Amino acid sequence: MEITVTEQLSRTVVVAPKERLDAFSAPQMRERLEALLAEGVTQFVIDLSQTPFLDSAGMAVLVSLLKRARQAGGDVKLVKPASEAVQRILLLTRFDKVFDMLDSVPAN
Amino acid sequence: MEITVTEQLSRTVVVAPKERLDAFSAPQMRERLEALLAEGVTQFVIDLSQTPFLDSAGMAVLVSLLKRARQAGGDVKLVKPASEAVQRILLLTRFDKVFDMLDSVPAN
Amino acid sequence: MTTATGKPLQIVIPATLEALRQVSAKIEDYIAQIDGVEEPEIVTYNIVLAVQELCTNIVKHGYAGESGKIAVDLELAEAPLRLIISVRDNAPHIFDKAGWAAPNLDEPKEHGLGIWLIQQLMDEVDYQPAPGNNRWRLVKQIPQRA
Amino acid sequence: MTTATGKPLQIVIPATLEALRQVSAKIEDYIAQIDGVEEPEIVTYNIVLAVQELCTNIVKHGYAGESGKIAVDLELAEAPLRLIISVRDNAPHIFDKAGWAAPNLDEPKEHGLGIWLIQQLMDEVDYQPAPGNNRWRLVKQIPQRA
Ligand SMILES: Nc1ncnc2c1ncn2[C@@H]1O[C@H](COP(=O)(O)OP(=O)(O)O)[C@@H](O)[C@H]1O
Ligand SMILES: Nc1ncnc2c1ncn2[C@@H]1O[C@H](COP(=O)(O)OP(=O)(O)O)[C@@H](O)[C@H]1O
Repeated sequence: MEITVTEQLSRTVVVAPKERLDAFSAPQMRERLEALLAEGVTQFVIDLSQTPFLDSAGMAVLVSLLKRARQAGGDVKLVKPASEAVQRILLLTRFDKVFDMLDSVPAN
Repeated sequence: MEITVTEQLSRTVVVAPKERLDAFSAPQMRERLEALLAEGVTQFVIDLSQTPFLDSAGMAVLVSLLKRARQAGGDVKLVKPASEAVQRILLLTRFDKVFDMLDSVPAN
Repeated sequence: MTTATGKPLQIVIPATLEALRQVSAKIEDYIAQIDGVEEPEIVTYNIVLAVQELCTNIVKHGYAGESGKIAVDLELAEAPLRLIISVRDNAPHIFDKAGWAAPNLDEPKEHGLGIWLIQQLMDEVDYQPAPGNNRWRLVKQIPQRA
Repeated sequence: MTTATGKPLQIVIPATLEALRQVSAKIEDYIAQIDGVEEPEIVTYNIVLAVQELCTNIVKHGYAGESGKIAVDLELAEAPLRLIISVRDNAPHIFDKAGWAAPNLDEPKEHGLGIWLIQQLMDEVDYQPAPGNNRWRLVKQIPQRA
């Protein structure tokens, strides 16, 4: 039988904000992500597991990244925050429908 | 703000059977996939777009691969068959619920 | 409406997985002769798949490694137009109809889809078991373009 | 049932995004003094987030780059126990309540979640606009463990 086998190497960048992601720190996070997009990264995992606080300015950075990554043929997945309070806000704002939610950073 | 950035390189293997995947050819396909699993591949895309026929023996090879890839922390996605008849069988057997279905091979 | 033109056809093959491809090809050719079939690709595919599943079982479970033959008869009946497929084998094992249970499709399974697929794809499935003389009869209506 | 022990508290900060972190910290401390709060992490988080959204808007849209101050008053009221948060600013711009519309959450948006979140998270939201003297009043019931 004819079976063709081809390989794809893909690079995923895991970005983990470990402090408040709010209106004050969002520009720093945005800058960091812009640099990665400029490098050609299109597959992102944003690891929110250790993010203690996330406001709408922080969420805006995630949505903006999602749009740009998808435009470039990639995607953004979120690792669930450990904080239940943050988790509930992601449900309230339906971010769990917009992003693929992961329980933990995928092993490789 | 403390933001950690880590990178993951991952290897996806795209396997495209271009002839009937049936009880006769399934063992060949299985052997090919076993070799890839043995090499450590865990992310698979099985491109069924050019597979003209798929019986339950062919499907069994896909399910077996899925189980083993998931055990190893990976996954198997299927690219939709071009043949509408084959597509309908995948719906009937609910394979579209068990596997992530892609419209085409992802561009890297 | 059109009339069917197919004459009855008998296919006899050795009971090997490889030889089943001849059965598929002949069924395709047989249905291709019928005029006015609606969605011919789908109808043909479904019949070919059902017969493939049936004959695979005969090779794997009926003859179970022994050599033998499988005879497949195709015949058209009218009003409504339908394809009647008879399959005979001389395999030592029989299919235990009473012990069969439908698969749970919610969990991905590697086995047990074959008989279920045949039932889904055919309008009638009849089985007359007898060690050394098993007979299956499958009937499928052939939808006609208006 | 327990009684609330908090005295009223006033926080005054410069209208900068960085200084808002002091507001969050002080609200956390204030709520931590209250005995018997049910699901304290969730309640505290939701109040801190609502005030954060409100003050961010004052910095970004109210003062819009100009310097100024924001005053946040916290006060407890009883029966049922609730936290009353008053926020005052002297910003030149006012929030146009009439022109506001709820966001469509089915499409991911980069803007327009702030006011909506405040409404979702608080029990009462009252706004008295006046250029140079805007006043907000937020009320949130503090659920008590049985
Ligand atoms: N022709 C046959 N002769 C003997 N046993 C059969 C035959 N066909 C089916 N069986 C039995 O019925 C079971 C179910 O068949 P099937 O639904 O095709 O699933 P699978 O072949 O994947 O097990 C088989 O495992 C086998 O035990
Ligand atoms: N304190 C304020 N002063 C002036 N305008 C405001 C104020 N708060 C909100 N607004 C206006 O209301 C809009 C909606 O606010 P909001 O829901 O927080 O979303 P966002 O700030 O992301 O636009 C703002 O874009 C702004 O035009």
